[in-house]
Amino acid sequence: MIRGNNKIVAFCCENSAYLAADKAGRMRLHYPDNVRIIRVPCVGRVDLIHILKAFEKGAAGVLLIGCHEGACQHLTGNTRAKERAAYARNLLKEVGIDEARLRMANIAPDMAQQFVREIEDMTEKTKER
Amino acid sequence: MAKPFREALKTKEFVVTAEAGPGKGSNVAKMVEHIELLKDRVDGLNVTDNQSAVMRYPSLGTCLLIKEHGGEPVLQITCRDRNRLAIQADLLFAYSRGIDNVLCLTGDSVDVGDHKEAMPVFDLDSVQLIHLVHALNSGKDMVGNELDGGVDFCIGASATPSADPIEPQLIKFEKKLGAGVDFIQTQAIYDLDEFKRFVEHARKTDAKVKILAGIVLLVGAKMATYMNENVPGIYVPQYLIDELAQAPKGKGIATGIEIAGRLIRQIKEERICDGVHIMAIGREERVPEILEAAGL
Amino acid sequence: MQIRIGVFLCDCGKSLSNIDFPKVSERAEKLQDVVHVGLHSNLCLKEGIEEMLSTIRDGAIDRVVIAACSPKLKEDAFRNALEEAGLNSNFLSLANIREQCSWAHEGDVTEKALELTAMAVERARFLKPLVKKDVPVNKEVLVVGGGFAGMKVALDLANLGLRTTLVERGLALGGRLEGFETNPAVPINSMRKAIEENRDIEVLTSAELTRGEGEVGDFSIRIKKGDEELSRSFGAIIFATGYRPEISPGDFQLRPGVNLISQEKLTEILKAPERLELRPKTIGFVLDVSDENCRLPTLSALNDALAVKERLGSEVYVFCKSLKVDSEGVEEVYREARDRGVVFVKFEERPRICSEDGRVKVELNDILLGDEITVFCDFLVAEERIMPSEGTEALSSILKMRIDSRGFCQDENVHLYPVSCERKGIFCVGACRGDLDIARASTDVAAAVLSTYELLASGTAIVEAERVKVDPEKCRVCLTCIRVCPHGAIRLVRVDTEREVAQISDLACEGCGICAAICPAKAIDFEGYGDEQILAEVQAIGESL
Amino acid sequence: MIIAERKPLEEIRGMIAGYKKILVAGCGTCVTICWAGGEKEVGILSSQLRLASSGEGTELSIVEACIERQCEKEMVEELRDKVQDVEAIVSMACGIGVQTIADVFEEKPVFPALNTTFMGMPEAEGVWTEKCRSCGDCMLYWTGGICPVVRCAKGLLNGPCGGTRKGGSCEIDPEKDCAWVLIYRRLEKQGRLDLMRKYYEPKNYRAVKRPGKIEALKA
Amino acid sequence: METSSLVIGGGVAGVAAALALADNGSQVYLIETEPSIGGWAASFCCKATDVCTKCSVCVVPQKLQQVAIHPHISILTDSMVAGLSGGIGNFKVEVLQKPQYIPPERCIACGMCAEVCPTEPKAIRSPSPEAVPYSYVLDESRCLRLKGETCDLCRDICPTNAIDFNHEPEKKELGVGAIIVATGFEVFDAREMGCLGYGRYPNVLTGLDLERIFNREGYLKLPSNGKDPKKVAFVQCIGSRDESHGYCSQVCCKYAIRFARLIKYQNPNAEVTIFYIDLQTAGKGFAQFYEECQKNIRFVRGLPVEVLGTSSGELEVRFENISEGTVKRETFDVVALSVGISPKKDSWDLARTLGINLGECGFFDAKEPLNSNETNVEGIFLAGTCQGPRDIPDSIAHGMAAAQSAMEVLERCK
Repeated sequence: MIRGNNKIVAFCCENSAYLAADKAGRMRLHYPDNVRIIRVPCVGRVDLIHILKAFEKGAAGVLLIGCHEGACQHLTGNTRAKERAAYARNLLKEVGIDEARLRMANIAPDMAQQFVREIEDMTEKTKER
Repeated sequence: MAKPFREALKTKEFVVTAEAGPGKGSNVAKMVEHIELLKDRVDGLNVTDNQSAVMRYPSLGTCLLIKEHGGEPVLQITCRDRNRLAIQADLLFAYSRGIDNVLCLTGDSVDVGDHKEAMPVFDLDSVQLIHLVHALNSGKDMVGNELDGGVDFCIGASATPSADPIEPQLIKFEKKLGAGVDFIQTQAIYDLDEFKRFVEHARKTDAKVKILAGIVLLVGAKMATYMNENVPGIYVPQYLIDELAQAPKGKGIATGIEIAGRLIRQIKEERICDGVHIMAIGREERVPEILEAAGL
Repeated sequence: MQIRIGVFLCDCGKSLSNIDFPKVSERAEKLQDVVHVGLHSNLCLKEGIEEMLSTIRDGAIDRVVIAACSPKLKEDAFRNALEEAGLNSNFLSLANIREQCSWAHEGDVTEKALELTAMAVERARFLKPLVKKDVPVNKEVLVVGGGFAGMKVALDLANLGLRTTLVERGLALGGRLEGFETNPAVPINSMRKAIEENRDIEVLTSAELTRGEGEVGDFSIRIKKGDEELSRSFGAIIFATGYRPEISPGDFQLRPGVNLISQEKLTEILKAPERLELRPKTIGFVLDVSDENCRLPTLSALNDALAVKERLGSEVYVFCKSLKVDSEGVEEVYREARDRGVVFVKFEERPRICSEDGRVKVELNDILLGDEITVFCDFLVAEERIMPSEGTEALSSILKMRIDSRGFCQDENVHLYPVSCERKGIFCVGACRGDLDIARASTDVAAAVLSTYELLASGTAIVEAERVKVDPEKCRVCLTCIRVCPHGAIRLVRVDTEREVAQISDLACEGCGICAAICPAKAIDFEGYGDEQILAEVQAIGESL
Repeated sequence: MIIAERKPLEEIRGMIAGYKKILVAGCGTCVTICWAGGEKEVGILSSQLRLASSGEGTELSIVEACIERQCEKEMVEELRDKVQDVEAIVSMACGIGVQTIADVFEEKPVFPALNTTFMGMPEAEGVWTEKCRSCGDCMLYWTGGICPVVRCAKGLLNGPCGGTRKGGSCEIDPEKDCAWVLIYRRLEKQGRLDLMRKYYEPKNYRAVKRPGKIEALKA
Repeated sequence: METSSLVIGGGVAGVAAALALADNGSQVYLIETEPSIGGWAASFCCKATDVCTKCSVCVVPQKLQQVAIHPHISILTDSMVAGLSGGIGNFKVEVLQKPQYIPPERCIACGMCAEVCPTEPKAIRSPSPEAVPYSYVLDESRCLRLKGETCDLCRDICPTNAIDFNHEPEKKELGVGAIIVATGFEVFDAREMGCLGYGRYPNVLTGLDLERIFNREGYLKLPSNGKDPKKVAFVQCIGSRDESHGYCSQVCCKYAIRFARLIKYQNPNAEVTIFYIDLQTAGKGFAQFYEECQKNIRFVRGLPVEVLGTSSGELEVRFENISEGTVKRETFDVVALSVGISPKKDSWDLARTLGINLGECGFFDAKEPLNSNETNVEGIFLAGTCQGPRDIPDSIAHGMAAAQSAMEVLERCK
């Protein structure tokens, strides 16, 4: 039996979301501390198994956060991630996990506020578990 | 007692056949009505074989009914449901009961019917089927075994004059003519100029073959547009659709009947081909009106 | 061989008061393979790094975990420090406990700080060394397109001592500039001459690319010249294929004929006005009918309008929707034109244009007057729609590079601007990548030239060898990675005599990891972001410590 | 290449219901290439199974493995040690691999995780289409290299049926091209339309005796 | 002969130039008058909706990062060029650096100094989140100690002993082979157009204000009451294409349209209107975007003559609708003035120091239209908006181009 925890795993593209997170810190925009950011070179790097394993570890939610469509330095990384997230949601549905617990978001380096909002939304969503 | 269809093909200068679509179930009363209604007014009653892959009362059975009521049946056989053994057997049986007109078809795919999971047979295709009938006519089965008691079928095939692209269709059509058929029954036609071109083409390959133009009764603008969008090989020109659309409520079918009549009359007067095959899908009872409208 | 991890915690001058560092370090000591935990206050400063090095140097530590401020600040400094200490610079794993922990949350975040550190430690356990190595690069450069931009590229590269091959589809160099007689004089002839005289520039006219393989530093290209096909290899490629002007008669309700003339035609007329039997009284220019979002037609229209005024003295009308003045000096030209009496008429609905007794009748609603006006022109100069030049698509598919939504070279991605494309070592300059005026084009050229020089000048490039690597044993040769790599950095190579497998070019790889994520055989490892490394971090999450 | 796709998780869980220790075995050849049963997919399925069972509190321990080819007895042998200590095997190979494993490890129940669908090729990234039905009587030489047996919904040999839709798509699926229209266009391009005019006898559907067997008595 | 180079100005163009030169092996001095590099663009915001709208702002932080850690680039903040001697190949540049009370290389940005600073507002400013270098700044005018009072709170608490009040202005002499001028621009001061109410009404903003609001807050709320804007007007060509600015600023139409789109995206019921003379919608990738925008953004030809506050706190805009040839009044709750790019006022001094020419518009003068990097002084090159209006990609390109010209010089020096 997998021990549940209330952690939110956020895979963050180091060119955008990761910078937004840093900025949020620098602006002292306080957000829930249950988020664990894993830095990736491009959100297109995140593989299905990474997402599934996060849930195996009992994560409450998983976020893939990359650049906006059309702004990926690797052109297709974020759109692939989007498709992958959609596919992963089906895999989760198959095992009876609420798809809402996995979300793909697009955030630019300066969007600290939006980053915080994403984290808060996901925390809200996953509270009633 | 109607004149044999093959006689009519030879002697009459304008042959008229009508389509009879069997129903789902063993109750044949309605079918009998239609037979009685039409048997003496047309040269042949042409029975569909699980039309559009929807399971129905068999073509063969219906042909027997027609015979019993003194009509002249044309047996449609498709390659969808039977392999080469079953088809030959059915043909032998049919002939033994005096059913000697056969229309050789490929058959609609099971995917469009009501038994989508069925195994689509298509052991033969329509051209091969025609060859098969010829084999039987020559007293042998298709692998060359002698038959005890042969058959002599009047063979028909279908054609789609308004297919797009037309070239591959024409090639297949030529193959059918090449295999040797007594009559051609076309998919519904509305654009006569296009149809004329088709007939000319057919004549080039086979001067003698009798061509019956398919006439599908339009019951309204909706049906027409639906067919244009969904039924392959049928094209109803816009002006006809408009004509139907203008018809007062409930009068759509009347307009349809008038259109059908008009087409038939024109085909007859201009001697475009040797006759027509009327398909009043599900409205067989209206066929007489069409005939009147056509002045037949 | 037992891994020995050293954990270095930095409390940022004791300012991160919501983290209980003694607690963190005490618990960190219990983490697997951790042999040292040090508490520091200014790791990011020289002395801080020195402290750390003194611990590392004694060889007791072979993996370094630093829990401090954002990696974006000091990661490189730390890596260099590791090198100094004789450790491979990749044996570093960072935990961002300042920006993304202490500063980001209210209240005590000791637990989170600890967990972040644990994640970094777990990750560190799977780190492998990365070696830097030199790879040779071919110093020859291929320039495609012999117009102004292409010629300038070749000349500038030659100045910097790089040899170029200039491939031009047409019969001669010069491109569209021939037509630009009335535009800011471009020293086209002197450029042509300079190229002819330059031994470092090989010119291939009436030649075209037929095939292209390889990556930056080593492109092998087939060039068809006449009926012979040359095979060459280059270190970099620069596209300067320009644009194609197109008049679409549909945009003007009459066929191009005597009255509706192209810009080229007008240029002819202006070159030899005396040939006209009678001077045109009125000449009109119409803009924004075929493409409202284009600069070049406006530029040429303005210059031509002035030339007409000067040489033919005709009345000149310019009909347009929004005059495109957002290029250097255009506003000035516009003002000059108005001073010289050129009439600018603005419309909302495109004008109605027709022929009437041998002249062009232009009817439109002049929004400045606010009502309908009719102008008769002896000539109406048609606007030319700016299109990608012929074969742009074919060319870009030969080199596996994207085109933009209008068919020009270079994907619409700000990270590629100004002159890069998604494939390293391929550059697009001037009008081949969109509607660029000549000033912008020459800026492009300079930018591309310098980028090329940077890539090739030394003849070698330093790369981190096999950071992203295909395991030839596991590769099933499904070609998936080759198809998905956005940078065209992967190709099939023969490993042992017969078998072919995918191989990633260290130089062309931009390290996105898309291939590693998609490989169905899990044959691709990405040092630093490998599956086991990412999963190690995931595994550490929520572990009660 | 053999193309397959994974069964719905529910079905797979139904098969292994009751077993506490299973081996999930991938195959490194065709099904890896068509993204159905390679190492990556083994990981995904195993993870899903663990999540599902933990979700309902049942215990399940999974051994993961992926071998070169499951259709070779010798290669399947590699799994023996792993097989020893599991109760059942979930094979992520094509039907051939599943049966090979079943033959080699007769004592253990073997469950298929994939549906073997057809022989095909990649049409685009992640898209595979059927191209051959191994009829044992190849006719591609006169159909311009386009197989009507597979690509015509009715497997017709003498030209298109009357069902061809406007523009030449198939009666059963407007998205699909009519194989015979394709054949026509290609032969026309090659100037070999005479091949299409020829009459072709009914096909010999017993060209290969089923189940097929070939004894190559060479070497 | 010198192979090192000087870049004056740490904005986008200067940074691009510095990177290009440094990547090619030249030792680069990047001097910046402000305490941190990045220029205007560093404080701008991403204008993506659900998709990228190609404003290019996101490329800036990365370039700053690269500059900050580049081994061949030394950044001198708070610095300016005081004198120049020598010539191409071996310039001697005199650089004057303001006192570094808190030297960036010693500041770890822990922020304790600001916490203890007794003055209000604080004499020690925390760096903006984007700041590079990311270090605290001491404001001479506010610092008690520098005013002669006795206060050592910050110095005493600083864990790295970074703070030194006795720091003096520093003169450095740099020897460089080539110089790139990238001093950038000044944003037109909308107050000069009093009739439009900027500075008078809180809800009259400039493009620059919007950039900063979105950069910090992420969302646009009415400055007056924090509510969502319902009716937004953009006014184009503020400080462009007029008597005193005989040029098009090139950036305003695009940023206005992008902002309009972004506002629409964030609250779809907002009505957005753009008042313009000629819309500048050319440029790679902009056409389709503009088409899209026309669907839900109102474009009105004609510029407002006056903006007046109404009693209800709204803004009444009086404008001539040229297309309809009428003068209209319409009320909005936000009016955004699309301010343009103006030449720097102090360009004169630098021009004199370096001996380069200014054009009539007040930007540095390029020698010839086809090489807008060259100045009248050999070895000194221009990059970015100090030479004329440019957007971010064009500035980067221009910076790289300047670097290329400089590189040719340095190569010759080798």
